Amino acid sequence: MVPTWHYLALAAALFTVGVIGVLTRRNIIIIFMSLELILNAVNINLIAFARHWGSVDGHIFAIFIITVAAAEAAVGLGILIAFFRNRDTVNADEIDLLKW
Amino acid sequence: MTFYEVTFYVLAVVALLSAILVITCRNPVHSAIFLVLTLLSVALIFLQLQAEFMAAVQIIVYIGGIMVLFLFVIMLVNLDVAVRQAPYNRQRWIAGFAALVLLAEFTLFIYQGRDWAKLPPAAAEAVQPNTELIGRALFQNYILPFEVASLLLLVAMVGAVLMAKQR
Amino acid sequence: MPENYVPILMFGVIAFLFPVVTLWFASLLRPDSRDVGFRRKPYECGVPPEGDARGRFGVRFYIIAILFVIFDVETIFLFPWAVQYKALGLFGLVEMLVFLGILIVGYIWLYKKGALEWV
Amino acid sequence: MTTLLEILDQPLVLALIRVLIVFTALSLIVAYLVYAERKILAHIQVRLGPMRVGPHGLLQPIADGLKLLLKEDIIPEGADRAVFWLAPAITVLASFTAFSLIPFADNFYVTDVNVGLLFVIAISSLGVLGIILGGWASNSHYPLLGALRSTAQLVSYEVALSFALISAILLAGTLSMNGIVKAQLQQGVWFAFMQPVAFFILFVAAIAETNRNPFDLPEAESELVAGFHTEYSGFRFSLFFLAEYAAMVLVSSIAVTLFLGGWLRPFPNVEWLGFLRFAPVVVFGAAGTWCFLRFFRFPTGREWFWQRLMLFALGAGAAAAALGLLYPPVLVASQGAFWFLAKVFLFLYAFIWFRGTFPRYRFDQLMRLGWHFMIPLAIVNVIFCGVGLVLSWELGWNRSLSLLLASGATLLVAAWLARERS
Repeated sequence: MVPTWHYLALAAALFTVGVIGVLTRRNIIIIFMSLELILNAVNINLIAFARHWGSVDGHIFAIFIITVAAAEAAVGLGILIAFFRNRDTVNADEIDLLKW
Repeated sequence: MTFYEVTFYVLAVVALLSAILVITCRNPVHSAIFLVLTLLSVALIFLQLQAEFMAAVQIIVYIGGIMVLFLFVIMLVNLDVAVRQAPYNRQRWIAGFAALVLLAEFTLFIYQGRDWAKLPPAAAEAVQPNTELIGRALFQNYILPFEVASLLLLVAMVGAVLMAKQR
Repeated sequence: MPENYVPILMFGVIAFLFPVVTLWFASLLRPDSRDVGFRRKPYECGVPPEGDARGRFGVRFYIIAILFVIFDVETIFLFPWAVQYKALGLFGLVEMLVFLGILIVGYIWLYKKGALEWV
Repeated sequence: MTTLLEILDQPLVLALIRVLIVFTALSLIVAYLVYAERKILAHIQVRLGPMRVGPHGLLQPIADGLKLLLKEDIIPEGADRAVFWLAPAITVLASFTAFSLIPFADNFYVTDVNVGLLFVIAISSLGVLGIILGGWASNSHYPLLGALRSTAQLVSYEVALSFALISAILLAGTLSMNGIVKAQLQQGVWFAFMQPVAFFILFVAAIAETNRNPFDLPEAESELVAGFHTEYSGFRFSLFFLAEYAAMVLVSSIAVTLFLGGWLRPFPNVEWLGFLRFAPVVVFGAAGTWCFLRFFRFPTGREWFWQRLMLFALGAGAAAAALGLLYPPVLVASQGAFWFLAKVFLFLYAFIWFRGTFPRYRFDQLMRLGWHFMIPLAIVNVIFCGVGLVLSWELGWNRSLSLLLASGATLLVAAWLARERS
């Protein structure tokens, strides 16, 4: 049986990769994908803990996280579409106006 | 090592490598394909952790739903311009350093928790039969979050449609 | 329990190898692709293709995809409910009526807003 | 020393053998489904269809497969080669792998898991990716637009499909595919009779999911050339083609398992209908007799020699199968698979029949039908089904009666929705 901390290590590594993606990429779509990576890392942790303690509460949390991820992707990409229609770019560092 | 342990390490390597490719590919479509690979291996890791319902949900919602949304958006916005531009922003070195600090912190935490982690994990069969247990917990102990989730979805639906619709 | 899933994985690997192996096998038999005339140009009803193929498309496709994701998540909640329905009984029905009621409110809003109309 | 029998008795080896059997049988069924479609369409239109290769064109699928293998491989300029290659592979993977969870008989399935139905949905939902990526990788206008339209159609009807499946799970109380069949055996009724509206929704959604007439918009030749696989040719095209027909078999299998009792014979609990178990003997016997009759009326002559020989061999094979089936253990063992395949073929015949008779929908009508009629109807059906079940538990009503009342109420809603549309 794989010890629980191996799962935690994998989740930590995935989380870090996601953070690097969010902080360094310019394309908002890739930034969103990195966010999904981060959420997945959290899910791995939750499921690993659920097995560790032998209860399904972690699974319930993971379901809610997936729900939130779906809502986030829908709204976030909706904003992206609206932004792209107005400014014709998908680069995060060109979004520097609060109002136009 | 048994077969299931080997599966975990193989899947972990695949997940990490494709995650790195997600954030390094220039073409968003390739990133999306590698993200699908990551999500798929995470789903198999769930399966290996006896979370069969979660594995199915991961594939249905993430790969069958959210990734389709991503690919749609990639096709809606013209990406040929994006491919030719510089993929990383100006603060990439600071950001990379910060991320490494984060990783060091994680390492420290896991190292400090090593005694706790030696506790034997509960028998994996404790979360079986998975769907029935999830149903019982979700609809008896977690009623309020469940109903709030429906509100969240309603708000997301309204918000997303308002954002995307032509004014 | 996970051993029940190994055959699915096997099937998946075989199903994935099938196109790989047949395409490789076919590459031994078939003639090479020759770049003659318009053969390798994208199809455009006989005229030379114009402009960039990966242009923009209507936002309606995107709205359909959003709605699909939202409804997909809703069905995910329905599966454990349906499996556990006998144990939950009337209580489960009331819970799901509230849940689906909120969803139906959203649906009616979409209907009134015209987001479900294609044209 | 391990003998061959011991090797064969390992669970994984056993599973591998079953996987190979199912895969091979499925490929054959898919190949001959194409042939059957051409033949049946031809007869609907008072033509003969393929007649040249083998008696009545029986070897046509093999000839077609060889032809496609030998075709020149064309990848359009500017295509993304890796993705162009990956897309058909994903589609094939998605539509074939789900068969590992379908119970073909009481004791013949590749595997059976607790969340079987969810996994079937999950695996088959991967197919959408193949369509989008294939359309995008071609770097051409028509495939991209075709892919987007195809995806929009698939995801719209997938919602209605999931809600229809949930009504069946409400009745069965389990997600395991074999468990659902056993629930129908235990309750003594196919779920199609308890949930007719859900069955109807599933049927319509299945036609839309597999891009069949009257919903074959993605590949409507008059509008979008050939849809997302316009740029695909040769064997790559045939992979998409195979996957599409395998998906047809898959949705039929899901519908049969959930609503038509899977491998159960009609009226499985009625003792005096036990003679129905001889149906496979009758079918094979009839097939053998027909082959022999054709054999004697076939034109004689040197050029017909091989065709006559093949017909004779077919007749002999069918007759031998009929005789073999008279042996009781074989008869018992073949029951499940026979009834399952019979029901699946009935479904597939309906698909082909629809293609021969219905005109095509327009795209906006299709989306409108999905979002304005099918999805609300499916949601209402789930609610009423739940209400009916609660009525039978809490008030002690007759289960079938309350479920039929629920279906009646759903039909009223359907009538109201239909009135709104026009």
